[in-house]
Amino acid sequence: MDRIDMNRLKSGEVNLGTSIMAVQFDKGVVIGADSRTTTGSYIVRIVSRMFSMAIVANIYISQANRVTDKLTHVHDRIYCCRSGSAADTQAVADIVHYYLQLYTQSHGSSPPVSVAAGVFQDICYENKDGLSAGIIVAGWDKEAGPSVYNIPLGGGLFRQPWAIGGSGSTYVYGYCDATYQDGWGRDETVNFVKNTLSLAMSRDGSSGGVIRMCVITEDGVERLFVPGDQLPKFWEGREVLSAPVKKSLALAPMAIE
Amino acid sequence: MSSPGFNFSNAVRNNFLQEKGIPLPKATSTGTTIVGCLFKDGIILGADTRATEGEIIADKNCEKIHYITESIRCCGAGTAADTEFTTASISSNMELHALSTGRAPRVVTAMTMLKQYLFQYQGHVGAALVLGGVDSTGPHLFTIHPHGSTDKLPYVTMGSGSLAAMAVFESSWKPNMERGEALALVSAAISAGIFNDLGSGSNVDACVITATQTEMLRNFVKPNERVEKERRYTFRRGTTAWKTENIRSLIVSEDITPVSAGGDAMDIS
Amino acid sequence: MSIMELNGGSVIAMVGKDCVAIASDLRLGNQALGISSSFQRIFPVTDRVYVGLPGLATDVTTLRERFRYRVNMYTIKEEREIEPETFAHLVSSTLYEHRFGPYFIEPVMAGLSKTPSGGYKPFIAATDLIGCLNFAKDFVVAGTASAKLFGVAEGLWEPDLEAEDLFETISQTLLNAVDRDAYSGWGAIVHVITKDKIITRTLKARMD
Amino acid sequence: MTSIGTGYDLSASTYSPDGRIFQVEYANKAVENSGTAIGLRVKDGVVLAVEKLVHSKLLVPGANRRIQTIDRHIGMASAGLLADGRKISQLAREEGSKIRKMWREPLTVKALSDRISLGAQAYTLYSSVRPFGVSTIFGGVDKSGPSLYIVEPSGVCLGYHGAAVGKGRQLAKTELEKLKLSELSMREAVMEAARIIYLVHDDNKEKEFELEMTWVGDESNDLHLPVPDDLLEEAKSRAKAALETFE
Amino acid sequence: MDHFPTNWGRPRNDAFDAYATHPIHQRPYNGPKDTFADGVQRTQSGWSITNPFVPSDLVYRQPIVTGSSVLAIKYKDGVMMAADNLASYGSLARFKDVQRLHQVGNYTVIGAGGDMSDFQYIQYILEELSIEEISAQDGHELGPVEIHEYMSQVMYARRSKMNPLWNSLLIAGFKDGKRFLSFVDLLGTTYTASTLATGYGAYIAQPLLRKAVEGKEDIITEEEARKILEDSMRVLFYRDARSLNKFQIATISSAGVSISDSMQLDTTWSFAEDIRGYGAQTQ
Amino acid sequence: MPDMTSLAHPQQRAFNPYTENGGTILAIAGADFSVIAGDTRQSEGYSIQTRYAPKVFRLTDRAVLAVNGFAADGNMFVKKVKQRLEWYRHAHAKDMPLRAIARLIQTMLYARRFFPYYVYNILGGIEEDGTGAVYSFDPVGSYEREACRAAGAAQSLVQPFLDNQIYFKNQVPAPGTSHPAHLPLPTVLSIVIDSFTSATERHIEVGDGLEIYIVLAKGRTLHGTESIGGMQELTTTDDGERVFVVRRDLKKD
Repeated sequence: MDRIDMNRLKSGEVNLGTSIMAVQFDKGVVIGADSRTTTGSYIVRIVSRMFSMAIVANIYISQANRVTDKLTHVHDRIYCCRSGSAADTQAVADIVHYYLQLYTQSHGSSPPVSVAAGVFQDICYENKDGLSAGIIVAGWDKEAGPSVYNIPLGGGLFRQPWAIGGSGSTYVYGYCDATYQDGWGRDETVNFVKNTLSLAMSRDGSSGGVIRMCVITEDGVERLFVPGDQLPKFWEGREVLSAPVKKSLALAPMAIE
Repeated sequence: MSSPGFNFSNAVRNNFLQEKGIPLPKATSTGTTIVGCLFKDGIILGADTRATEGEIIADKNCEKIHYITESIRCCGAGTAADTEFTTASISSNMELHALSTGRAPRVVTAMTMLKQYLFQYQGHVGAALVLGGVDSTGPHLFTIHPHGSTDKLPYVTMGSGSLAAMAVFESSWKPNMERGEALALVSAAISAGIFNDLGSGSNVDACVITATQTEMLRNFVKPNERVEKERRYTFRRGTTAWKTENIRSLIVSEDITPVSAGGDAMDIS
Repeated sequence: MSIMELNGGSVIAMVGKDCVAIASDLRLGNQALGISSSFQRIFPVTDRVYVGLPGLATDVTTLRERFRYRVNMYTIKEEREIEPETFAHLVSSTLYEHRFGPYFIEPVMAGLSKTPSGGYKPFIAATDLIGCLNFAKDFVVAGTASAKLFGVAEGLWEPDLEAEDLFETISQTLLNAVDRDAYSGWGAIVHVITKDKIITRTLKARMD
Repeated sequence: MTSIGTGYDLSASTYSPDGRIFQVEYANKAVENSGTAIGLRVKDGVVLAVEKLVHSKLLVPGANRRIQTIDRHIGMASAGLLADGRKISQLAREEGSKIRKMWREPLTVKALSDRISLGAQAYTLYSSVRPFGVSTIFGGVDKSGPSLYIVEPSGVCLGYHGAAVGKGRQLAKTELEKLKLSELSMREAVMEAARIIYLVHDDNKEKEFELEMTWVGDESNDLHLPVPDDLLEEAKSRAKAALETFE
Repeated sequence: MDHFPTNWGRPRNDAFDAYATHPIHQRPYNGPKDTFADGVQRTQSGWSITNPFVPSDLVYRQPIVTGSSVLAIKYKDGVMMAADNLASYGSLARFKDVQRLHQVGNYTVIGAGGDMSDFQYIQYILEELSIEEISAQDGHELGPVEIHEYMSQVMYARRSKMNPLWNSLLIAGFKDGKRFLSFVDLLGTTYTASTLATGYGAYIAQPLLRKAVEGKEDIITEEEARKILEDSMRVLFYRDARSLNKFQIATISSAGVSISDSMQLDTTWSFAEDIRGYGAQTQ
Repeated sequence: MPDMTSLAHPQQRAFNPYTENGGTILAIAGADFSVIAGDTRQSEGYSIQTRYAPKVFRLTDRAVLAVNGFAADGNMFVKKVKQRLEWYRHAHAKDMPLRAIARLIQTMLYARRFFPYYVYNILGGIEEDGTGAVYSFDPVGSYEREACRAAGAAQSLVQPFLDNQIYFKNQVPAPGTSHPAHLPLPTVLSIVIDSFTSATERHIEVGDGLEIYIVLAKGRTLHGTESIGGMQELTTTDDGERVFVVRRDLKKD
């Protein structure tokens, strides 16, 4: 039987149908995310008393939160962007946060980003059957400087100069490939993140709201915020295309056949 | 985290019955509108008071704002028993936590306990909560979903009437409201649930939490009192025919029967 | 078919003036087939507290014994009779313990609780099968005829009924509700609890 | 008539030895017996006008309309057998519906006239049917601007700047030829059309008539609509005045 | 009814496709499958892949390109309706310049949520109906009551053929001094009220509309009505994941029908700037 | 609200042409009158579609039909019944008698045996002999004449109450007396109102408004209920049966 085991599904779970992103530049990393959280809600009812048949679960997509902060602090200079199940990614981030505190206490120094990413990967990989989490870890450390790690569903670990994730990312791979260049400074990178996220949010129904960004450098973490009504604008379609075209009324001599 | 020690001894039998196609009966659910909102001096929580079993109203005036600590309260939606026992257990743990640390407990502590507890049960404990309170770090408001995810927001709603209530917040909420204004807004949000969502109904409960005191406004608004019936329905005594009767008296009557009467005294000589 | 309908049965409890009543039908069935017309599902807990256990018959017996054990342990430990409120919570937590493998019972409790001044106050409560308590001020119902009981009780119940009037109202409510329920009926029993006596009557009912 | 008694006029499927189809010519006779219908294709639209002869005073005014609407933007005036005209209009509307379904665009007057003429021509081929006893003027505004066509019983379909069919067509044509049609506005055309209908009406032979007039073009927002009452009245009174000076 | 149209007729769960990135018609089919299905030749309008005895159009028909909510209210002088310009393809915001309010005749506007191709078909049959009515030249004109009756019969007939038009429609009009507002959906269910909303709007906008309008239908002015709709559209944009901040408003009154140009609303996000994390996080 | 019970249940696949729109209806026959009532809420799932959608319809001056179940089927069915009655009037120049309407409804319902109208019908009115009558139908046309009947979402709440109050079920009459065969109109009206307020208390799909139709036999009066609030006469002829409607508010939560 290739029927999906319905009981394994976590129905009604809060989902971060998301656009998230992290890009490294010479002095640090810029991470960014939209703020939309959606959830499937259920209305259960008996279809028909007469036929006393199935109970139907109807689902509609609601926004559980329109101003979510998906940029999660796990250490002073290490943040993660979360996509997937809100419950799973929050639990994972909380555990990693705990481990990094432990690391700091026992080593007497801050953990490098690679360590944080490693802990994330470990949890995601070892529990791949139970978790639905796509996480981007980014930050700055003394050893490697800025770095970005991508941990997609399944728990692989990939270091990248730029990483995008979540449902909205599928719409902007082309834009990123065409736009990204090595050697950018802070401002160009921030712009790149802002534009990419804005494009993803405008096409993906599961992404939207505001853009939150963090610039993480050796000096600190700078929070940036783009309100939902000030997102960069791109082509957004014509006004409305259903108005009829007015014909011209030139009176040509009638064709005689 | 201590667990209430669930007992799975019936699980095998029940699974067997279920596999035979016999569905489990429905538990009481609070098809509910619950809300919370931040205002100038603290937090206001709100809830309707209807509990349903399917389409039947099981309880017309139940309480959905649960006690966590004196200055932290929690509204529950979802499976009624789960919200009841989850909040009770966390309330108990918060009390113990307060006793062992000797400090007034914080809202984030309750939030963390709740989310970790719910995450542990992977959504099977069906409690959707709005947690609010004021502690030494100020007022805090959270929602906690059954799977254990949390949100931190200045105004929140949950339950089947959450959309109706959220519409009210989204169109009228503003920062730093006065107490009266905020209470009116919470009551309007709950009313939107009561009158537009069939799973919610009856009265508005509210709870105002500030740094100095917690005010539980039980049945703050009662817009749905039943009108007087057109007729009286008492029956003439003797209307019901019965077959046997057994009356057990609970009065322990003691009849003291004097054993020795008058001068007929026992010979003790 | 729901598991509640395997053996059938319904219970109702009502509040009167300084009294409470609890009533149940007497049917034990195997789905549509009637097995017994004298199946007791209301049990005394203390002198003034009764509990009704509609639902799966095997769980009726199990839970009755479980409650008896727990109430006895309570009495021994505390050296006093359990109050109805306390008993309600005992029932509730016993059922919630089995949250992920429940007993198929929806208990109904009725009793008189002692007030500090030495008087008695009516108390009724019901829980669902996983122990969610419902304290009502008028009436509580459970079992296969619960919807019917709700409908009739909502129409017939009035506040401050004397014991004998309460008997009539609860009896009429129960009889008419179970007459429209295929899984309840076959006789009925009513207990009216007042401060000084318990009146138990078996009713003349339809036996079809 | 020369054909009478020769037997060549019994069927539409039979030619006479000199190459004529008498049934078609008889159909034209039916047209000639009818009140005049004219159409003017002008700068910004088309005006249709009909001299509707009233057979009986018992008829309700406005009854038995001879100008019909085919589509939002196309009207039709017929001269000849009234019922045949109705059949033509029914076919024309179906044609409009088919075109809309198939091409998702409104039909053009030319396409419509062509299709109707094919139908009319088909009715000149078989012994079992009789040719349509109507000449039809189709007028409307489409993507090529105002158009005006006549479909005759023979199936001939021709486009015109000014069209006239029915009893008074000769005089009407003469009058139409005097006009610079492509420079007229619709309002001017209404006046001219009314004047022509009043002019060609023969008071001596016919008793009553009603002037039926519709237009389609800029003035009517490209909809085929009756000429507004006030304008119609004005046109009538001016037509009557012109008639007096003409005589 | 499930008011979210892409869910109609389809088992949908985010865990099948956690990010809803597959176009809907390509999503994995989870039902039972006929072992020999792949070996059977099929034409496009042939038979079900899984059950050779069921015509495929009855099994797989479902909305693909969909519009979300339509809102409408009665006010003092007539009726007002609003809908955004978005047509979604699953979660993809695919077309952002679609008009979902359609004028029929001189007195009526019909607004549609659900499948846009079905809505275009509805526009086509209403065009046919209008032309038939015009051609009759009988002095009658189609008003909102007639359009509503026609649409309810069409929708009910199609559901009875098990081949519904996957829409929920609002019909608003003003004729002979009377306001009219009604709802028709894919099942042929109809109802009227002084405020109506389809799609997600039924859950989130309807409570606002009811509160603002119920009992005040004869007092609310055109400006107030516009404000009520705009406020509801703003909330809808905030909370509906398939909505767009670009919409049109149709006004139907004794002055006739007017459908506005697309417009945009101011939105508030400032309170979100200080929010950090989801729990204990503060930086 | 996430409801965990949905996990175990099958999800909707193919197009389902039915839904349920809540609400409840009832009818009671008196000696020379008939009362037919229904609430006016139309709902689906947890949403109120409208607070006023009539479920009770005047067919003729002596017949009133209440329909409940799937609203689209119900409205369409009433439309068709009305059409058939109109045709009958054209053919016979009189209104169809009540028992004939009842049989007609059966035929029309059974004609759709394999794609039924998902509606519960209750027909109330006055028979040709002047007595009040109530006919109740199942969705495929099985029917029966009764003295009272409730149907719809809250049927199980209302019907046993009516058994008790109209049929005096389980009530022993006082010695030397017997229960009346028919109740007077004022009593019936108050029982109807109480039935609906009770159902509103305990059933989420019942509420908003109440419409009570009263059909009176020829020459009968309203038995002192003329002054009842919100009453309106709907009779179209002046020498036969009379039809009245009473509208009341119910709770809106």
